[in-house]
Parts: sequence; C-alpha cells; structure tokens
Amino acid sequence: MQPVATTFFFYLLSGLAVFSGVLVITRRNPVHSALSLIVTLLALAGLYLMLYAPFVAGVQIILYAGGIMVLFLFVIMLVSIERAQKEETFSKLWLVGIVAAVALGGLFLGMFEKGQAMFPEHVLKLPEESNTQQIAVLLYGNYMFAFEIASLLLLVAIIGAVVMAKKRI
Amino acid sequence: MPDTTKYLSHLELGEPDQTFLDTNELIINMGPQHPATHGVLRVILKLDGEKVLGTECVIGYLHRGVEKIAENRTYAMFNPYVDRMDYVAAVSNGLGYCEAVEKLLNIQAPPRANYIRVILTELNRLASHMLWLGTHALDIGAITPLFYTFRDREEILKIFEKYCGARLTTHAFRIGGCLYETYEGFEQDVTKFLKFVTPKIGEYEELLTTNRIWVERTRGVGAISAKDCIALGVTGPVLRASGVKWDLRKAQPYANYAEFDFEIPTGKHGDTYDRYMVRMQEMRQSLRIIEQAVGKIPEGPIMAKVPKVIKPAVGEIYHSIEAPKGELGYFIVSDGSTQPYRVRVRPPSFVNLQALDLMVRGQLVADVIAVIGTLDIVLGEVDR
Amino acid sequence: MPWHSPLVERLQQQYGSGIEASTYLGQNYMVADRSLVPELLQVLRDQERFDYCVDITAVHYPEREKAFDLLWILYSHRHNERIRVKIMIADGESVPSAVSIWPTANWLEREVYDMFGIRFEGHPDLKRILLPDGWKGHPLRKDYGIIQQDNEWVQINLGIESGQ
Amino acid sequence: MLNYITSYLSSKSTPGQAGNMLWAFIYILLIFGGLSVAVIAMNWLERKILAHMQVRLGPMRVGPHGLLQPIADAIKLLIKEDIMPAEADKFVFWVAPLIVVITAFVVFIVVPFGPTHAVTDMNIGILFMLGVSSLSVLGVVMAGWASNSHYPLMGALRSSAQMVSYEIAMGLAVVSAILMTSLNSTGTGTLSMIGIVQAQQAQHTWFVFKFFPLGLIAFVVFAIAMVAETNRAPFDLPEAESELTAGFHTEYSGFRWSLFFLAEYSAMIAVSSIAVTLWLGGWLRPFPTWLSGDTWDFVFSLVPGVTFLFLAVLCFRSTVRMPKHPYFRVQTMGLAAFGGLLALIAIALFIPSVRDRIQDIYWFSAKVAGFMYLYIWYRGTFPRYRFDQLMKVGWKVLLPTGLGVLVLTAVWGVF
Repeated sequence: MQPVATTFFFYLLSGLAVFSGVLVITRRNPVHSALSLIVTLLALAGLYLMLYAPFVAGVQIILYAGGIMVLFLFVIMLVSIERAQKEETFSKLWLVGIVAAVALGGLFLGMFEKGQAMFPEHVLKLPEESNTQQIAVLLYGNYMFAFEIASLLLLVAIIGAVVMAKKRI
Repeated sequence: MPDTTKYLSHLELGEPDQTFLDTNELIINMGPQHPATHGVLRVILKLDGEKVLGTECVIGYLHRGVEKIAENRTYAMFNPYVDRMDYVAAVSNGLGYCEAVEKLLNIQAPPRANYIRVILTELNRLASHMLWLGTHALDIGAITPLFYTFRDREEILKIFEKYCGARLTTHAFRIGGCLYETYEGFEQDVTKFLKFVTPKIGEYEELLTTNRIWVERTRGVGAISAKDCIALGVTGPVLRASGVKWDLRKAQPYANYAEFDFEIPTGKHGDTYDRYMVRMQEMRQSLRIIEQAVGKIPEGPIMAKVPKVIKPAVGEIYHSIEAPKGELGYFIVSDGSTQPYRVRVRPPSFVNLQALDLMVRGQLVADVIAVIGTLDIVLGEVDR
Repeated sequence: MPWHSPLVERLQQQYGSGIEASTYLGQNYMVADRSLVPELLQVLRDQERFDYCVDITAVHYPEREKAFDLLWILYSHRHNERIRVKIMIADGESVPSAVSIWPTANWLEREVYDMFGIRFEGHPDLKRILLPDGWKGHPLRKDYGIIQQDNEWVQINLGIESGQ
Repeated sequence: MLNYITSYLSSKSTPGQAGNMLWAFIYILLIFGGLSVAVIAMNWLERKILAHMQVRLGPMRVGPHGLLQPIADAIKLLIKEDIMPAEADKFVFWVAPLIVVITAFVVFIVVPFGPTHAVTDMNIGILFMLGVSSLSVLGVVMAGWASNSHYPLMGALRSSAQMVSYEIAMGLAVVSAILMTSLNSTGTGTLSMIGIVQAQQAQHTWFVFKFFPLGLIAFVVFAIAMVAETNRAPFDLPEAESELTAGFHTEYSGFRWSLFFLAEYSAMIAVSSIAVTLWLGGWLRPFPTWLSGDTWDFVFSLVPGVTFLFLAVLCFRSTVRMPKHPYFRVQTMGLAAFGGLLALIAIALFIPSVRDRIQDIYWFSAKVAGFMYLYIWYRGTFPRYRFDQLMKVGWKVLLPTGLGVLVLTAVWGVF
C-alpha cells in the first residue's frame, strides 16, 4: 500500500503533538491538561503509524491513552478543582526550567548537527506485516533478559502498591 | 448507661479520614426525585468514595395532616382517609381503624364480618408483599419480577373491585363490620386465585432465591440484630427476619386470627436476604390463612348493632394490628362528641425508616438502595 | 377503673402516690407525675422489661392548666403486655428526652415537637421532621385551624400566595 | 461503470488493501448506514423481546406492532431541547459524546463481514479494535466529569474503574485466541481480523471448540468481560438507574443523549463482532466439516433467503391477524408492505450471484444477532452486581482464569 500525503500528515501530527503538549503545561484546570496529554499521546501514536510501526501505535493507544490516562483522570477528578485552580501554574523554579529547556534543546540540536552522518539517508523499510513479529523476536529473543528484568521490576512495584494501600485498611 | 450514639444519624458525626490522601467526602442528595426512593423520600448521604459514612432522611414531602383532619371529621367520615396512608395496604389500615373505634365503642364485629375481614386483609398483605417484591427486585436491577408481581397483584385487585368497587383505596370495612355482603361467587374467585397464585410465588422464587447475583447483593447487606430492632422499635418482617418471632396476629390476636393455624416465618441474620425470605414465606402463610378462612365463612349478619351517630364515651384507646409493614397502631381519644378528639396513627413505615441509618452505615451506595427497598416503606404512611 | 397488678404495686411502693394506675376497656395505663420522668421510664425498661417503645404522642387540652398529655405507649416482648404512661405538662414546659432509653424515641419525639411544640431536653437533634424547618406554628394544637398555614413561609419558599 | 462495479465485486481483497479509495468510502457509508439501521432495529427488538419476557406487549401504537417506534423516538430526541448545565465544563461536555460515538463507529473499519467485506484489513486489526474501543471510556469519564454533578461523577468513576479492569481480562482471553492462530506450518500468528478467521478456516475448527475446553473458557471469559465493557446488565453500574439515576449521562438530553445511546448499541455490536471473529468463525457457515460438499454448500447458501422469507411470513401472518377495524387499516397495510419488502429481499437473496456474495455477511450478522439476543436476555434475567462484587468478579475470577487459559493454551500449542 502506497502512503498518501506523508509530509502533510507528519506536520499535522507533530504540530498537534507540540500544540497539545504546550496546552498540557499551560491549562489551569488539571482535567483539561490531562485531556491535552491524551491528544499528544494519540498524535504520537499516529507518528508511530507513519514509521511503519503499527503494533507500537496500537499499544500506545491501549496502554497510554486507554489505560494510564484514564487512571490519571480518575485521580484528578477526585481532586477539588477549585483549590488546584488557585495555585500558581508555574512554580518558582521557572529559572531552572528555562536552563533545563535550553540545555535539552542544545543537546537535540547538537545531535541533529553532529549525528546526521550516523543515520543513513533512507531507513530500511520493513514490511508492515512483519513489524509485530519483529518486535516479538527482539523482545523475547535478543533482549529477553532486559525484558524479564523490567517485568520483575513492575511486579515489585505492583506488590509495593498493594502493600501500601493495604496498610490503610 | 449503654452507648446509644450508634442509633443516631451519622451525617454530622465522625471525623473525615485524613490519614492518606486528602480526599473530600461526598455529600449526595438522594431524592426526593429519585427512581429508587419509592416516592418522595430524600436521603442525604455522606460518602467516602462509595462507602456510606452516614445518612439523614428528610421526610414530610407527602405530609397531609391526616391526624389533624381526623379531629375535624366524624368517626365514620374519617374511615376512608386511613386508606390514603399506606395506599398499597389500604384494607389493613381500614381494619385497624375500624377495630380501634369498635373497641372504643365496646362492640364486636359479627363472626361473618370477621371472616370477610381476614380474607380481604390477607389478600391485601399478599398484594402489598407482591408490590414490595417487584419494586425491591427492580431496585437491585432485576426488572422482570416487577411485571410478574403486578400481573398477579392484578387478580387481587380484581377481587377487591368486585367486592367493593374500588381497587386501591378500598374503604372495604365500616365501623361495626362490613358494609357489603360478599358478592355471588366470591368464595370461588378466592379459591381460584389461591390455585392461580401458589405456583406463581414459586416462579418469583425461581428467578431470585438461588440467583447468585441476587444472593450476593442481598446476603449480609443491611444486617440488623434483634436487639437493635427492638431498640429502634422496628416491627413487621424486618423484626422477624432478625429472628424475633413476634407477630401481633399471634401475640395479641385481633379479628379472628386466633382461629387460624399459621406459622410466623423468621430469619436468622436480619439481612436483606432474610427479609426477602421472610416475606416470601409470609405470602405462603397468608395463602394458608385465606384457604382456611374461605372454606368456613359462617352465615349471619355482617354488621354489629352500631348507633346511627357514633358517640363513644370519654376515654382513650390504643389498638394495633399487624399490617404488612409492621405494627400499625391507632391511638384514639374521645371527648364524648361525634368527632374524635385526637387520632394518633403509629405508622410502621415511619418507625422502620429510622433504622435505615444504622443499617446502611459502612456499606456501599448500592446497598442503600437495597435497604430502602427491603424496609418496604410507603411514603404516604411515613409522612401521613 | 383502678388497675391492680404486681407491676403497679412495685411501682407504687417505689414512687408512692406519684403514680395512678387505671384500666379502661381492658387497656392499662398509668398517669405519672411529671417529676418521675425519665426515672420511671428507665425503671420500666430495665426492671419491668418494657423493651419496646411503641409510640410517643401527645394530646392538647387548651382549656386545662396543664395543657398537654404526653404519652408513652410501651410493650414488653417478654410479658406480651402493653401499657401506656401518661404525664401532664403545661405549655412551654419541657420534658426529658427518652432517646437514651429507647433510641426509637428519636423520631417520635421530633414528631411530637413538630406537631405540638413540646421540647425534649437532651434530644440529640430536636428539629422539625414532617414540616419544613422554618415553619411557624404547631398544627396539632387545638388552636391551630385546619386550613391555617404559615403564609409567610409559603410566600417565601414557594412564591405563591397560598398553598391551598 | 457497471464493469467497474462487477470487476470490484469479483476481486479478492478488501478495498483498503487494494488501495481503492472510492470503494473504501462506499463501504464506510454502507457500514455507517447499516449500523444505524441495526441500532434502530436493535432498539425495537430489545423493547419487544424484553416486553414478551415480561408478560407485556411493548410498543404497539406507532406503526404496526410499534415498528415505527424507534423512528418516532429518534425524531423526539432530535427536536428535544438541548440542555447544557450552567455549571458544566462546556467544551468537555460538548466533546464527550462525540468521542464516545466516534470510537464506537471507527472500530467497524476492521470488522470482517466477509473475506472481502471489510473497509480494510489492518495487520493489527484486533489490537486496533481493542485500542479504539478502550478510548470510549475517556468519553464516558469526560461526560461524567464535565456535567459537574455528583451522580454523573460517580457513574464516571465506576465506569472508568470497571472498563479498565475488564479490559485486562478481555485482553488475556483475546491473546489466547490469537495464540491459536499461530498453530500452522510457518508458526506465525496474526492480529488481522480477516487473518484470524482464515486461520480458523484453515484449521477446520472454530476457536471456541479448539483445545476443548480451553477455547470455550477463553470465550466465556471474553463473553462476560464484553458485557461489562459495554456497561450492560448485569454490569450496568455506571448507569444503574436505581442508584445513580442515569449515571454518567444523567445531565445529557436530546441529541447528545441519543449519541450515547447510539454509541452504546454500536459498541455492543462491535464487541460481539470481536467475539464472533475470534471464536465463532466470523463469516464461516456452521458445520463446515461435518456437512461439507457442494450440496450442503448450496443448502446453507439458501439460509439467508429462507430467513427473510420466514420473517416475511411472520409479517403476513400478523397482517391477517390484525383487527378488522377501520382504525387499523393503515397499520394493516403498512405491515403488509413491510412483509412485502422482506419477501422482496428474500427473493433477491435467492439470486445465485447475490447469494454467493451475501452469505458471508449473513452468517456474520446472524452470529452477532445471537449475541444481541443474549444481551437482552441477560437484562431480563439478572439483578445488578454491586461495585465491589463486580471488581471481585473481574480481578479474582476472570483475570486468573484468563491468565490460566493463556498459559495452558501456550503449553498445549507447543506440545
């Protein structure tokens, strides 16, 4: 299948992601921030699709937009909005923030300039069909150990959460 | 002195839990317009998430001042008003009032009238329990039993209609007996109804009694101990479900209940499931009473010798009967005139509703619905 | 007609002439002194096992000096016996609350307060129960007309001239 | 033009795969229209079937046997005043029903009504369906929160917790079915909806019967989880009317409310489609191995037409039994016309070329319709779960069962 209007979609999606990303940090209402974050995540899923990684895009939607963000909203909805709105949006650390942003931006630019040679002009296009299998082979083959370590870590986190919550009861 | 604070409404009592995240308690207004409050009951709920910390009932939306009206009507004129209190068990209300005035006049209804009274009252108990079952099941989410019970209740209402021309607020009895003789084929109709309804009760039970979801939703929900029941003055099936074998029909028989053989079903745990089972068995016992009564209605007059103008001597009387919802009492003060000086109605629903707070505290919102349903309140009687 | 029973004898031994027990049409009641409440009620529940308070109500006699009869209708599950305890109080006089004796008195006393304006001391939450909170007047008093209403309340809260 | 159509009809791939934008567009329109009709029909059927379960008649007044009732309702909803609470968060309140309805409809672009009857055949089809339908909970949460009212908020909290929990059990059941697709010579499975059905075809069994009883258990887990996922009885707590009045859409009315309604029913159809695709052989006809051969193929290809003929006969029978009063003349004629329409469809379905083309769609829809009937049946039978019990069923029963079935399926598949 031939991609259609690739550039258009790329700029549309990345613009959407950046725009909603800005909204996330500027909205006073936390629920609006969370909703903007969901839009960002969905735009990223679209970008993954354009990179011929449909599986990653699907997982992004299910896990981040459908799962994690719902839990986020779940908590935010219970917080009293009035109080959250009275608090200042940007904390006093804005100077540190700017420094960090500039540093990060510089890093990105440096990478872009210096590293251009490292990337080939044309990325090898994997057939879309085998993407899922590729991921499976990588996860359960080459990086099996790292994968298991990560899952173990998550298990510990889950148990920790249960223990902490249990204390209250 | 025992600690009685547990019986008080906990809406304002208790400190918010601030050990963990600073979560706000939610105050929810359930009613007066809410699908599951059986009329215009308003319950203010204090919630922690879904857990109920306390409730307060706001009642009086249907207050019509029945007791005040009574003071301005003659004894006979007030009779139809009592039907409007517990409008799903109007016959029971009428029986209680008529018997109370008869007691005040020191007269006895003739035996034939008593038989008719018992049959109609027990039919009414069935109708009331059927209505309760339908709405209670509907509250818990089973929508089908409602239609089944209404279908069968219809047959009872048809008998009422044939007997006295009214279906709901029947005004079936008069002071001193019954006004209407039984119509042609009354006994056959009742016998036919008994045959018709016996398998139907099994049908309701089939839908609910062993239904896993029903059992899970009702067992252990809104449990109340016998001690608490008595302390809170709770009567009727709610008290019996807590294991107290107390029924005014047996304890202090009125009409001619002493002549009939029936049992008082009781529960063990006093939870919603037991109350459900007690009412189901009560329906069967009612059928038993009707069956015994319908076979041997004696011949004779249906009206005692009552003066044209009812003027009881100065005095007070308290008479109570076992209405479908509990002890329904009438306290009548006579000053020797044609109008009662004071009529006090002891409404079972009103007193039973007081137990709501104790029953739902610590349970979930969904249980509040189940418990309101299981208390079987009629707001017309709560507010009068 | 006077009422004789071991129960009455025991009580009269304790309280003397403060209690006058009678029976009418087979129903027993006693008229007690205002000062014996709540002690008498406590005794009735704890020693005589009247564990179930059926009802609390009042009757208004405007022409009498002590304008109110206040009644407790009691029942004993153990003895299957029902009695009424009656005291007479004047308008404006308050009565100790029975909530700590029978928790069921909570709403019943609120209703008496609502309808007659009799105040109960020590009631945890004495406010109107059937009528709206801001209502003026107590409808079951004899001097309260049958079509009377709190016009002011109706105007403010319902925005109409009359609720009738 | 005609050639173009016929050439397309004989092609062996979905319009999305062929890159045929025009046909993809036509398919989208067809699915959207068909879905709307299905929701309307479902509305009428639910009321009728439920009514007959409950010894009553259901809608009888608008049109013969209330056939026009859903249309009357739709018109009523559209012209109703659109109320937005003063304290509501306007934008979120406005966008929530859109999200719910869009997600409910978008999933249908991968639903395989037949080997070629799908808008497109994504190679992550099932993942796409689960992902997009998991987004609908966002709309529910937004609706509940934006209403700025207690009952909707509680409904939203309940439904978000419920949908997120049951998604896990649902996912595990789905994975065990996907695992079964890899049991072929190459050993690679597929996530494509069409691929899954083709795998069942190749293995000559529906996955519900595969590795008996593992497939069946996974199917049951999914069937329970999907009821919870769509907030239907006995898991309809987010909109439990006796507790929360109407749950998250308490404050919605008119057109916005009808969007929620539309979304609920199309979500029901969507999850049923997943179940049908994964376990019940999608568009495959029943008994492909026992009753094989050309004769049986022919017999089964007649079933769609026979079904419609049967419905038409039912209609005509009711026409004859309509009261003979002049008041009912229009209704009687309407019913007869409806029966005639059904008969015409039946005759059209007997035409060989149509017959061959349509029977995939028929079998798929028939299986989905079976699920729809189950939904109604549940609603007529079960009381409602309480919230903690619902969570208990989800986490303590369905999740371990799904996990166990997944592991066992893997073990069985390897050995």
